[in-house]
Amino acid sequence: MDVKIGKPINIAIDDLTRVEGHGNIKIRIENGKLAECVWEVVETPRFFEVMFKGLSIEMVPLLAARICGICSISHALASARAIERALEIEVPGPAQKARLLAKHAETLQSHALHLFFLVAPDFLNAHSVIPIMETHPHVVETATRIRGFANMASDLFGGRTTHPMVIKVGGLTQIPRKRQLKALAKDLDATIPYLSDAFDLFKTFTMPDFIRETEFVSLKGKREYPFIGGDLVSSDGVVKKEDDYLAMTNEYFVDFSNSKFSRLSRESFSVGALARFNNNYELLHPKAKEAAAELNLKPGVHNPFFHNLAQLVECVHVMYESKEMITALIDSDITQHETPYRIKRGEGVGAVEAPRGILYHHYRINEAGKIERSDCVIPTGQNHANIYYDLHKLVEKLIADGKEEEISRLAQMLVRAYDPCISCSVH
Amino acid sequence: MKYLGITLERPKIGVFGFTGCEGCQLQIANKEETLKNLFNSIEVVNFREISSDGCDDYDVAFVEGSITTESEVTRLQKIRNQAKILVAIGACACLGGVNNLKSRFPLSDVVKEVYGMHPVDTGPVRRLQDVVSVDIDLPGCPISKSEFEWLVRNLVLGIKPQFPQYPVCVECKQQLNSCVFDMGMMCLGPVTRGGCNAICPRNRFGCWGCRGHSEEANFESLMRILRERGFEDEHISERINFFNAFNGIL
Amino acid sequence: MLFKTITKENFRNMIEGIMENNEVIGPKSRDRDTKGAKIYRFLKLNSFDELEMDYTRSYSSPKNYFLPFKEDLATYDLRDTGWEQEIRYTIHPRIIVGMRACDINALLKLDQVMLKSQYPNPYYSARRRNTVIIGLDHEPLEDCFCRSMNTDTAFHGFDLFMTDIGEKYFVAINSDTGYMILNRFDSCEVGEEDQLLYKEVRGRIESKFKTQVDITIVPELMDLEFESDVWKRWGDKCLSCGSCAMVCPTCYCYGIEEDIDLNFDKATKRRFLYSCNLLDFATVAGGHNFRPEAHIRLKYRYYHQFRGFVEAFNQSLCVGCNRCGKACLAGISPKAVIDDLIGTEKR
Amino acid sequence: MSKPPDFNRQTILMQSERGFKSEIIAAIPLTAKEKLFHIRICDPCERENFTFLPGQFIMIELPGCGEIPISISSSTSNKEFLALCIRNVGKVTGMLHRLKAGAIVGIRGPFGTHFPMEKMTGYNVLLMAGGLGIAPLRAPIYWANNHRSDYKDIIILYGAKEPEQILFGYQFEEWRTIYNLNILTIVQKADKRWPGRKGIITDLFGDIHIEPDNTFAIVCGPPVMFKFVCAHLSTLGLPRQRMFVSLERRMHCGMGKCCRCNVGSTFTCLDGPVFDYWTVMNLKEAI
Ligand SMILES: Cc1cc2nc3c(=O)[nH]c(=O)nc-3n(C[C@H](O)[C@H](O)[C@H](O)COP(=O)(O)OP(=O)(O)OC[C@H]3O[C@@H](n4cnc5c(N)ncnc54)[C@H](O)[C@@H]3O)c2cc1C
Ligand code: SF4
Ligand code: SF4
Ligand code: SF4
Repeated sequence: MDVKIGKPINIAIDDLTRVEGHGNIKIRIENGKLAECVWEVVETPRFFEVMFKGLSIEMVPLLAARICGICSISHALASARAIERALEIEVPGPAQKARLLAKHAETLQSHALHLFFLVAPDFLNAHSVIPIMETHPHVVETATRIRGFANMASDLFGGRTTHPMVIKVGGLTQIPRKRQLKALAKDLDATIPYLSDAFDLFKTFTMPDFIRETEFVSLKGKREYPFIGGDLVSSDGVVKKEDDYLAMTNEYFVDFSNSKFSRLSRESFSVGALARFNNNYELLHPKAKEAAAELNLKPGVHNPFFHNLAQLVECVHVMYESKEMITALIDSDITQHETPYRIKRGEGVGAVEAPRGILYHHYRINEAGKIERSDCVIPTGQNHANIYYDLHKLVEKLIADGKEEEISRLAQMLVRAYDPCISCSVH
Repeated sequence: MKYLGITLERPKIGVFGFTGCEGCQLQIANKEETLKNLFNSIEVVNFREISSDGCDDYDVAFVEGSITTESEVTRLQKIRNQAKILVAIGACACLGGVNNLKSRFPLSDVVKEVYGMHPVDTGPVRRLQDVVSVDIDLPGCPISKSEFEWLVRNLVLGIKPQFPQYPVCVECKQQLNSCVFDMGMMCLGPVTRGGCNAICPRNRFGCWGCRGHSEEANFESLMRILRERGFEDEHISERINFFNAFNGIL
Repeated sequence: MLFKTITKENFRNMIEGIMENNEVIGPKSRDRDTKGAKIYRFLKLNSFDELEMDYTRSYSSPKNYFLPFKEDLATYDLRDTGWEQEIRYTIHPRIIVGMRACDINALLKLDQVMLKSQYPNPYYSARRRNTVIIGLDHEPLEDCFCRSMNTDTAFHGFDLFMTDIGEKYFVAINSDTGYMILNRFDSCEVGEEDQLLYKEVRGRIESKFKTQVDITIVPELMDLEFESDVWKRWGDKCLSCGSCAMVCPTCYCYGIEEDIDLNFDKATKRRFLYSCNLLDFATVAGGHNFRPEAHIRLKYRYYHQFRGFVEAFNQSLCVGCNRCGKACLAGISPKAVIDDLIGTEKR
Repeated sequence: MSKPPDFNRQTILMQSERGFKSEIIAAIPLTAKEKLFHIRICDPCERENFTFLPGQFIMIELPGCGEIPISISSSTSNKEFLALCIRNVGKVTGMLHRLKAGAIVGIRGPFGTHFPMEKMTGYNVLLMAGGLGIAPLRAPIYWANNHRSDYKDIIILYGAKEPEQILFGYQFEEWRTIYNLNILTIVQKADKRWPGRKGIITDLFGDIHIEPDNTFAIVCGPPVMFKFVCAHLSTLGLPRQRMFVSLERRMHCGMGKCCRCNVGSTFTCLDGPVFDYWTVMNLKEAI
């Protein structure tokens, strides 16, 4: 092998594009060796934990939603769940279903946005989706259809596509009427065929070849592929209760990031679609398993670029599962949509699988129904460390392979594969 | 594009985010059905959230988020100097938004609470207009895509957009909603700028004032009404200050 | 006028029969207020069971089925320097069930403006002609003052008008369409007993009016008390939110807006119902506002209802349903304002 | 009160909702803010049938932009085109100012009442305008010229803010000499180059002789002007019913439906914009 003592390479990507929020990649290679490689989170913090302080519990889901413009439904759900657990109340069955449907709508919305608008341009040699509208109109049409359904569903179950107001402590402000559900089911039926177009597209993309052994953390499903609440599990065998999330996240500070880092059994761990897929593959909808097979995706994947494919498989899962749930709702009595509650002192944790991974909200309520303390642990926050170590390994590998010219592009793609939601992580 | 014989220019636009949730930027990319037409009538030259193409030659800047650090001030001033028209989008940019809730506590306590001894750069929450001059406020949390498109159409035609001066109630009644007051809930609709089609009351949820106050809103009367209906001041104040839309009323 | 009776069972068949091929609008409820009472609105019915014949008062009047809150007046295809305009007034036939006498009288008042004036409104006219109205009597609520406004009974302006006489409805027929509809389903001639029952019900209804508003000298008072501080007092409460006009069965002020699509090749001219209580109702070029203050706008609404319309048509525009009074959070109701103006309310 | 010309039902629908496609054939800048538009109804037949009386207005529409009321300021006998003098104040007027000859706009009308020129036969006519108020006066001026022998003395008093804002100044000489009218102008503010009078319009009363028993007055301008001018005229002994003013209100339909122009119990678009001053005095909040 030629030993190249090349020029020093300095890669500084300020404000990485096509991700949510502000983050920088800095890579310095000197004498053919990696001298510096950081994933800098420069987003300005908003201090949500302070903002919650002293607020009435009824405002919490509303404020929590504003943590993130993409996964606002997850934040609303996690916070509502935390409060409900603190008050020790159960949400009525139909409302639980409707909440999960809202969750699914968001997953679909978010995954499709990421896959088609943020990721696909990398594989189609474009800067953004705008030229793709001309060059690959069917890609955009597929995205439009899938997201169109997702938007309709979140309008229906959340009140609007971003920052839902329907999700409230105790349940929902209202539940869609059967006529609306039927219309939604019809739209879903018309949308499902577009999935195969999406698959045809992604089958033509080759994910970069890169593996780093990783610990994956997610909710642990019992009978269903998990999205809202339950035990926590890691692929290294750690299992914990929802309330014990701090033992799962172990946040710490690093000096180049405004977001905290996390670790569990190893230096870092990963959450998100791939983690859910790896940890709960058996519980996927049969159609989703078929889809995974089509992509040659099996549980135990340790290539972070495969996050993208796991997202696609989850799209299949949520669409088929939504279909079944909508049908079930139409066939059942759905008048009950909220549980009345009495304010009391308490403390609760809510864990929810946001599109980008497991999300925790934790509140302590005083007897007047005001928030005393709050804590939110964001999926991207948990991923930062993993991104950081992945980047190191990726750059080292590319140097070893003599592919320095690829570093910038692949480094960006790697970060993007995690679909980071940076402003959310620096909430 | 031509309109009655006048050639219409496609304005070059840039979209920028400051301290906020990026939900407003997302709305612009959302509802793809009209995206193609949207990009036919404007030229997006800088939109980090969806595009890697970035240049600084824009006429119209859409700016999301509030301003909380000095480096943001400098960045915003640069944008202001470049843009012919600067549009503040969303409650954070127009009003300070929910970010302002942190201002209830001293800044040093705020940092200590979340970051301990870890140093972070932060400052008081400012609206865009506290820092630079703003030409248009596009309200909402988040903004609505249809209103954004309406604004774009106005910009392309070269018309100064006229936002509703009336409160949310007008549109709420037009949706045939039951007034949430009748159902025992609080609502800021009577003093909040309309234009959102009363989306919250439509979902059986009182308005929280995300669009800022309506022109010449009658706060005294509303306060009387709220108190008469048994809402406590503490509760009212929480609601009124949520989006920082009604400074100084309670 | 012709009268018949129809059993409740047959009435159901009738509505279901109509529903098969037509859009049927009727009172429906979804929400309940804090006291547990239902809140009704006029909406499209998908089945007979959704129709609530014992409804009290709809929150908003069915006016919007004749004067929609928003309505496209014309569309344009724009090209180069010019355009082609398209106007359509075609409207599908529609049946409204359960309209009250006051609401029917409200339509008659709107007819004066929209049909019988110098420039008839073709959009309204199309809707009015293609709507079959089936009215329904009810016992007055606490605050109904239609009696005072002389609108508690309807003698025309509907196709069928029904009064619940127990097992059956007593039906007044006022149009050929109404006659044909009724004839297609089993109806009976009016028997002696029916007539007695009808008289009894009418009598009961009439005896139950509690609220009275004396409007005999109100038109004059509107001028005489134009500068009165009564207006200021009520105006200070007014939220200028336009709710009163939106729910009112007769308020018809509107505005026009034009819009263009993102491709700049199609345009629409749209009418939207407005309210004279809204701040910018009377602003003109140069920013001058003829009615800049809430109390002046509030006064104007009353002025138009109780004075201007009287001058033009010899009747008040108000029909006494008190929807605006109910909808107004600040508690401004015609009864209270007029009493105050006359001086009967304790100051 | 005079009614606008009668149409049969068909034309009412046509005119009230559909309007006429019309071409801008000229857009002539008058001052920094005002332009004079010559607009020709496209269809020759419709053009031929379009008649109006002095003081009436039309609704002019730019599809997709908006529709606004504008007084007609051309001669009733001009069958070629309508002249509209429009000040750029906002959305529609601003867009109009950008349009070039050849653009097609829509017009509906004519609407409203007119100055009762027929009643003035045998009288002196005093026309008074402030600023843009001269726009609706051009039609009566042309009318008076066309029927010059019907009227005795015709005097125009015109007040503007500054000399640069005087509208139609280029026509004054023609009006004076050929039309045989007396026209006096006054401006509020001017530098030395202005040879004429400085002051407000009522100052001009000293320069003319008014025979109260023998005169009709027409007053157009901002509402404050009505008050002063009409009060002054009545102290001179002119009956209020012989003074005519044109009111401005917000209008969306021109047909007495939108209520935006409602003053008291009267619709400015149907019963106005031209009112005699006695009526105006009896209208609540008219001025
Ligand atoms: C009978 C009549 C005759 C008129 N004749 C002339 C004329 O000859 N020449 C001329 O330049 N102007 C005339 N005007 C005034 C003209 O109608 C307004 O300048 C025009 O409507 C402003 O429209 P815009 O879209 O440019 O303004 P906008 O951008 O809509 O708004 C600017 C201002 O105009 C007001 N406005 C909006 N719509 C109307 C409306 N329909 N009527 C009145 N004010 C409105 C708004 O409240 C705002 O304060 C006349 C008005 C009336 C009622
Ligand atoms: S205004 Fe609301 S949606 Fe927009 S950025 Fe701020 S929090 Fe997000
Ligand atoms: S719900 Fe709110 S916005 Fe709607 S009418 Fe009532 S007060 Fe107004
Ligand atoms: S109803 Fe109120 S809170 Fe809701 S979107 Fe409208 S203005 Fe915002």
